[in-house]
Amino acid sequence: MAKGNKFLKTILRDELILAVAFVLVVIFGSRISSNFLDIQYLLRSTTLYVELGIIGIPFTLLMIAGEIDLSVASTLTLSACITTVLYTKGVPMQVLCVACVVFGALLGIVNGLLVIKTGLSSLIITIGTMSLFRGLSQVLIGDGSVGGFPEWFNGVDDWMAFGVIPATTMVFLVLAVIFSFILSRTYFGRTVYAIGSNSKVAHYSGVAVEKTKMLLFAMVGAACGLAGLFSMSRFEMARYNIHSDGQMDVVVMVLMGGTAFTGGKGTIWGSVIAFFIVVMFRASMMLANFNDYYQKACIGLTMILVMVFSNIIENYRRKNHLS
Amino acid sequence: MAVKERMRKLLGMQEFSVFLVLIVIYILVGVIQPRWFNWNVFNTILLFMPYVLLLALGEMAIIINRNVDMSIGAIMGFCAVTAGMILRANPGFNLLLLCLVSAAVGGALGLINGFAVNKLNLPSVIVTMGTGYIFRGVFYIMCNGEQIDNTSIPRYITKLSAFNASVVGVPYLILFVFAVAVAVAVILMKTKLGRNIYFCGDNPTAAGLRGINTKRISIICFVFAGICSGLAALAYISRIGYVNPTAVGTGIEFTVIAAVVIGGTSMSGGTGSVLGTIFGVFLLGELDTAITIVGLSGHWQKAIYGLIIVVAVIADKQFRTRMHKTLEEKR
Amino acid sequence: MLNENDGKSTIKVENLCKEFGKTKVLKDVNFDIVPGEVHALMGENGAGKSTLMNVIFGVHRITSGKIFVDGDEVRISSPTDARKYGMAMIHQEPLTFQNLSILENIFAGNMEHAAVNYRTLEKKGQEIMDSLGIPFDIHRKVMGLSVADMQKIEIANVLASNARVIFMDEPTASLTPHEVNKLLDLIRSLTKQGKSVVYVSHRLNEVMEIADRVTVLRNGSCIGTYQRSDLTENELVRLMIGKSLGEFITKETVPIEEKPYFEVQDISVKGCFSNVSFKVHRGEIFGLAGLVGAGRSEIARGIFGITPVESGKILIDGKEVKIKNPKQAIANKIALLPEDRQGLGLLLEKSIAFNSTFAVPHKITNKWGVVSRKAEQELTSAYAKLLQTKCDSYEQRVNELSGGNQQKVSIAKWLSVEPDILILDEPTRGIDIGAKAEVYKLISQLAREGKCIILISSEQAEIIGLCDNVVVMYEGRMSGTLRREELQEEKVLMAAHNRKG
Amino acid sequence: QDSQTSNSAASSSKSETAKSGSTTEAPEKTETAGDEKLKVCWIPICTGIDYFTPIAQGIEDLCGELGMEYSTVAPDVADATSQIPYIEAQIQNGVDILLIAPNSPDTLNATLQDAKDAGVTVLMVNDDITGNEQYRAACSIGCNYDELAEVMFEKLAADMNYEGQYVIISSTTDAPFQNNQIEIYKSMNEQEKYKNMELVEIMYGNDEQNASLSCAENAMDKYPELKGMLCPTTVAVVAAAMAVSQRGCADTVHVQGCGTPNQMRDYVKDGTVSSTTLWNTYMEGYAGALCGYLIRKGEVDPATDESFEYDGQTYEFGPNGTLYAGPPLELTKDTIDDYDF
Ligand SMILES: Nc1ncnc2c1ncn2[C@@H]1O[C@H](COP(=O)(O)OP(=O)(O)OP(=O)(O)O)[C@@H](O)[C@H]1O
Ligand SMILES: Nc1ncnc2c1ncn2[C@@H]1O[C@H](COP(=O)(O)OP(=O)(O)OP(=O)(O)O)[C@@H](O)[C@H]1O
Ligand SMILES: [Mg+2]
Ligand SMILES: [Mg+2]
Repeated sequence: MAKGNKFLKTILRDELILAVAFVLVVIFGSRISSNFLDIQYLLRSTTLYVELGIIGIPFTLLMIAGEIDLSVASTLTLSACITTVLYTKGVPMQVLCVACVVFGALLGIVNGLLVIKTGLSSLIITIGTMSLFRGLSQVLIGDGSVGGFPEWFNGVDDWMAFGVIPATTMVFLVLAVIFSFILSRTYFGRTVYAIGSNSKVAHYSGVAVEKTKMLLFAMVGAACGLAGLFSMSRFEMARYNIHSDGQMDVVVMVLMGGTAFTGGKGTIWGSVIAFFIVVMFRASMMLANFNDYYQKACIGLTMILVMVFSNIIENYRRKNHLS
Repeated sequence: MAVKERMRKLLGMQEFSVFLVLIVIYILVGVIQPRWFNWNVFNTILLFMPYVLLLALGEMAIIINRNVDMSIGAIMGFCAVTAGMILRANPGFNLLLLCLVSAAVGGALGLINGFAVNKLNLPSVIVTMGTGYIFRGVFYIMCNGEQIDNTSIPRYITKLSAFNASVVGVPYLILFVFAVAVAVAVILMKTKLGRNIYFCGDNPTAAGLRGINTKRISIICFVFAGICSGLAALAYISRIGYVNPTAVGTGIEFTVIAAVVIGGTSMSGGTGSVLGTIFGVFLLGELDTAITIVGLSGHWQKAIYGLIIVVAVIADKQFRTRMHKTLEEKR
Repeated sequence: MLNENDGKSTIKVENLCKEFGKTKVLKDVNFDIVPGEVHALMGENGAGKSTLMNVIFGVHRITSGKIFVDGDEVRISSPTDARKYGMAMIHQEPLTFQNLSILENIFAGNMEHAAVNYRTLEKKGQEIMDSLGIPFDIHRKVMGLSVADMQKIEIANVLASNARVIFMDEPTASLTPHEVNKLLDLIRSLTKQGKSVVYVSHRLNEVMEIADRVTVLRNGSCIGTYQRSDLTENELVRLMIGKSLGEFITKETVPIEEKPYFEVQDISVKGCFSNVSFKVHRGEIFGLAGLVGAGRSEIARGIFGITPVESGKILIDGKEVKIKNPKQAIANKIALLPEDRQGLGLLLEKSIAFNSTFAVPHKITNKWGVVSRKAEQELTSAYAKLLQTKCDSYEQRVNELSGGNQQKVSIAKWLSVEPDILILDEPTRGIDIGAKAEVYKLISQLAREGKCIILISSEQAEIIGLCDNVVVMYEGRMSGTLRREELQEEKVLMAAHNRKG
Repeated sequence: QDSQTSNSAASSSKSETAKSGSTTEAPEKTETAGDEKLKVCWIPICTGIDYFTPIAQGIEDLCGELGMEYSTVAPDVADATSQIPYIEAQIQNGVDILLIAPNSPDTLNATLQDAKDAGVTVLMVNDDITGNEQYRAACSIGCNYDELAEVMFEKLAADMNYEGQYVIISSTTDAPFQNNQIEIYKSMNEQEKYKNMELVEIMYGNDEQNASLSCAENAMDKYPELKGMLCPTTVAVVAAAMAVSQRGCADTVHVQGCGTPNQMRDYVKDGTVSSTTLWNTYMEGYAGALCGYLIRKGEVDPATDESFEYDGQTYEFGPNGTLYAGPPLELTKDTIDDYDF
């Protein structure tokens, strides 16, 4: 009995549903397109979305802490645009590679300051900065695209780690490992959960709530900067309207991954699996010539179903004290 | 003394801060570009409002109730495509009937949201984001991705938003929308249902213990938002003159939420008024028009837009906290 | 004597049982209400009074048993149903709608008609407010009102509903004697109209004054229902506690150092408390008494840096310390057990281990901040053993524990800080008699270990039984200082109501 | 998918839907792909723009004639980069001929390089990737756009009888087609003949209906003397026409621009606009696909050949491999009903 419980405990996690969903999506994909089951292609397709995936990782922490940042896509774009402008001004790209991440972090801090100092809901503040940052990028480089980066910089999505895994995807996975360690094994991770589930308790326990939130906003910003760098390299140029709906994809990824919108609950691996689910959907349905609409509808449906099922599991666990 | 009292009441109104911002901007723009003070310009601003305001009214009810609906744009699109296809199939379709159909469809979709949120106990953001995608997919299949041309939209609908067609100097559509707004205001302020929406939003547990059926109220809110989106669809058709399945209502949620929150509705529920929302929408319309009128390079539009949203929200918050402090001292 | 007024009883419950998870909170309770009576529910903290009311009112589902309204059995699955049957309830913690006006708070859930007519409501509402003596403008927002005022508004709300049966769970907890009398008059006029009131209060004098019948609960089981006239206060106490409290509270005299270890010198926080000074010695149990809302928790929050003190000095071992936030407080070996364990003390969704080690990162992490499961488990089990916390495993979620055990986890969390100064705010609120006894033992033991204990409690018995020195608060001011030898029930009450003896 | 392939004429659209609207059909397409059958894919800027319908029709018809396998797919937002994943997917699907309506002149470069490496024949249709021609084999556009600009400007001038203020309502500031048009308008404005006309402002509606609409309205508010609006984009011209008709000032403010027949029909007929100008979009697609086929078969090389023949018709290459589908097409009260797209 107790043994059975132990077993159930170990397998009945939110990630279970996601894993199942993932398998189903792969099967679905192979059914609708014969060209789908080609690891090379699948790995390549990850590079088309991995920038948002990278943002999604610290974003998971931010949402667990009960905040949200809808300006991520714009932050990505703005830091990329600033970098590009500086490059055209003659700053060496080696320097800018670092600078871009820093710009992102700074923009993240701007969001953090606005949210924390005003005590307003981050949802509404970042709706504002979403179009503010996007607008500033447009002001910076206009409607056109600016490129002409050095050869070594372009095409990061074609670099392969171990000859097979695209470099950007590798970065994504490495970040996932690091952050999931931070979240699950360090005290910092615990404070993140604590802030999300009840920031008062966290404060009473001596956690510097505002500092932590600030740090999280900065992390998300930095990730946006890195993602911006990757997009620049992949598109071999920067423009103000790349990833124009990106924040949605990030939010979907994190929510599908089982992170509670109200905070206090969620895991990195959830988000990672969710990311691959989305990629698989898109990759397969593109091959079968389905337009965005069908892809989004499927993703939306999956998201809801995943939530429903993990609710069911949750209740089952509650009932049988398997938490 | 009595004057002072009245002043304090006025300042006490949560709408006041928005109104202030709104007036200041109006005057500023007028200083830069004198043609701004002009009836046509004013109408242009108003014409920004119709479908945004209708959407905002629905979203407001939901936010007051401590939920968010990210699918209103999709619902509007759904209804617009439906209405468009009806009109294409049988020209000269009765307008009133069309309103009912569109509202009904919207309401039905809202009901789906309401059930998903309250019966499956899922957070409204996730549900509506998901259903939003699904609704889009469905109506895209319905119209097979084809645009409903303006040839299929009868003039008696487009005329509603026309200047010359109106005897009162303001397009009829505007009047209609404001009529709806008034109706909503009455419902929210003067009916048990309306007040219950506030109670549930302000403090769900308390509302439950007071014997209010919180789930029912919440579902009603979603249905109501759906109906508003249905009407918004017609306003959209009348204003734009044709329906493009890919363009209709995409990403409008954020504009609407921004308008609602700027209008003084707090995301944490329990507060919000129709008047405030009208101001909020008007403010955005004002910005929209002002930026082109002033001849600001198109590049600046987004930036300014975002900046104002941030500033407006913060200003409003500051105002509010000061209010709260005065109340605390009065206790 | 229960069946005495059978037949005409408005509400009647038979063999009612209620379990929260594993803890049995109500055991075969029988209880009935007849028209026009005031029926007092008496019992220790945690006896099950609120739960009994909540179950009848449909807040919690009954585990087993029957509920009758006007003689026929009914299922009450939500307050909505309860309201339909003509019940209304004043809850222990005031439930207010912060963003809405007093008027609307009064009529929340009480609007008969679909269309709201504010004129009539205003008239009715104003009358009720006058009868309760609520001084504010009826259109004022509730936000920022004091807990006491919120309590009154809650009472007003119940009066506005034309219910036949009104449950009142400690309605007077935060009221001044004057206001209490107003309320008692109102209750009398209600009963004259044939309405019945179920009345819960920890103040015996009120009960003896107003009640017609008294039902006594002890540890969730019904001891019996008695005519008020058949009882004296002392009999009632004995019925409630089984034995006199003294036998639970084990106060041992421990040597108290001469030199004060912890000292505050007229500290103030605007709008909460002003010019509070006291000294606490190692080994001393220092009491902060007063009515709910007197500002005692605020003082605790002030010392602990939640709402840092704005003026005055805090000294530890003679040296002044600046405490701007809880982190610094903890660094200074100060710990605060908050009064609201569910809202401020514990992360209900997290495990016992998580909670009990959360305040002491340095004890469970290596220098890179990585948590060592081993250290965590050891620390947790150490304190769980010390406090005899009952649980399946240390990975169990806290919200699955009984109130008492939750409180123990919360205490463990703060003991693990190994504080020199331990502030306990209502440490026994809502935990049952057994758990209480253990807490009392623990407190004395900690004192023996030479800690400074600051005890905030609304229960006279605790204050009188445990404390060496007591400061009594009244509306944020010190209204009396009592030493152990002069500690008496009425002295404390006097000071708490700010009346000189 | 296949939304563009169905003819938007209400009558035939049903049958079309039946033929290509069903989503289950897509897989078979790719699974039962015979090697000898050439695969053609058409990727417009984004879904839901009826302007592209006849282009798709032309391509599909040609594919029918030459027994090639036709498919189409498109993103839902007109983002500079949103076509990229679709192109990548088509490479994976092993299409032979890729016809793309580019969304911007340079954002596709990296992806097009991949396509080239994968041996796909890439052609631009409806617009060229000016400055990056090396990434495509050839390009098929509606007509000589310089000529188009001259025609449109002359027509507006005639409406305004060669005097007064006018505005230009364009899409975005970096749209190559529109910018080229605007340059030519400006240079013509220099000429003696048009010296009394004054370009007061260039507005950008980002090809959004609402934005274009308020551009038009604001133009009229801002310049009470305004006599003309020139709109080198289908979205803006409809918006302008609508604004004018709603203000009821069609006789004072004249609208010219390139609009699709179905969009402009009412306004042309009720005299809101004297006429609208476009080009033979059907041929645009047809010729593009044909050229792609011949290049694939190695029968034509745009780099060397001046022209090529196909069933009795000659198709002439312009500068660096550009095909013109025909002369500009003027749609007036009398001619507009001959077209349906
Ligand atoms: N939601 C709950 N989950 C678990 N246990 C609970 C819950 N609510 C109450 N209890 C437990 O039930 C017992 C009775 O609680 P109850 O609130 O009825 O006591 P009470 O008589 O009202 O005490 P007080 O005088 O402090 O209000 C307590 O031991 C408490 O810990
Ligand atoms: N959430 C709140 N909003 C407004 N005023 C509050 C709030 N909480 C407490 N107060 C006020 O602060 C003052 C002190 O409250 P506090 O909780 O310290 O009382 P207390 O003496 O600790 O009573 P107890 O600890 O028994 O609840 C009271 O006037 C109370 O009304
Ligand atoms: Mg109680
Ligand atoms: Mg307290």
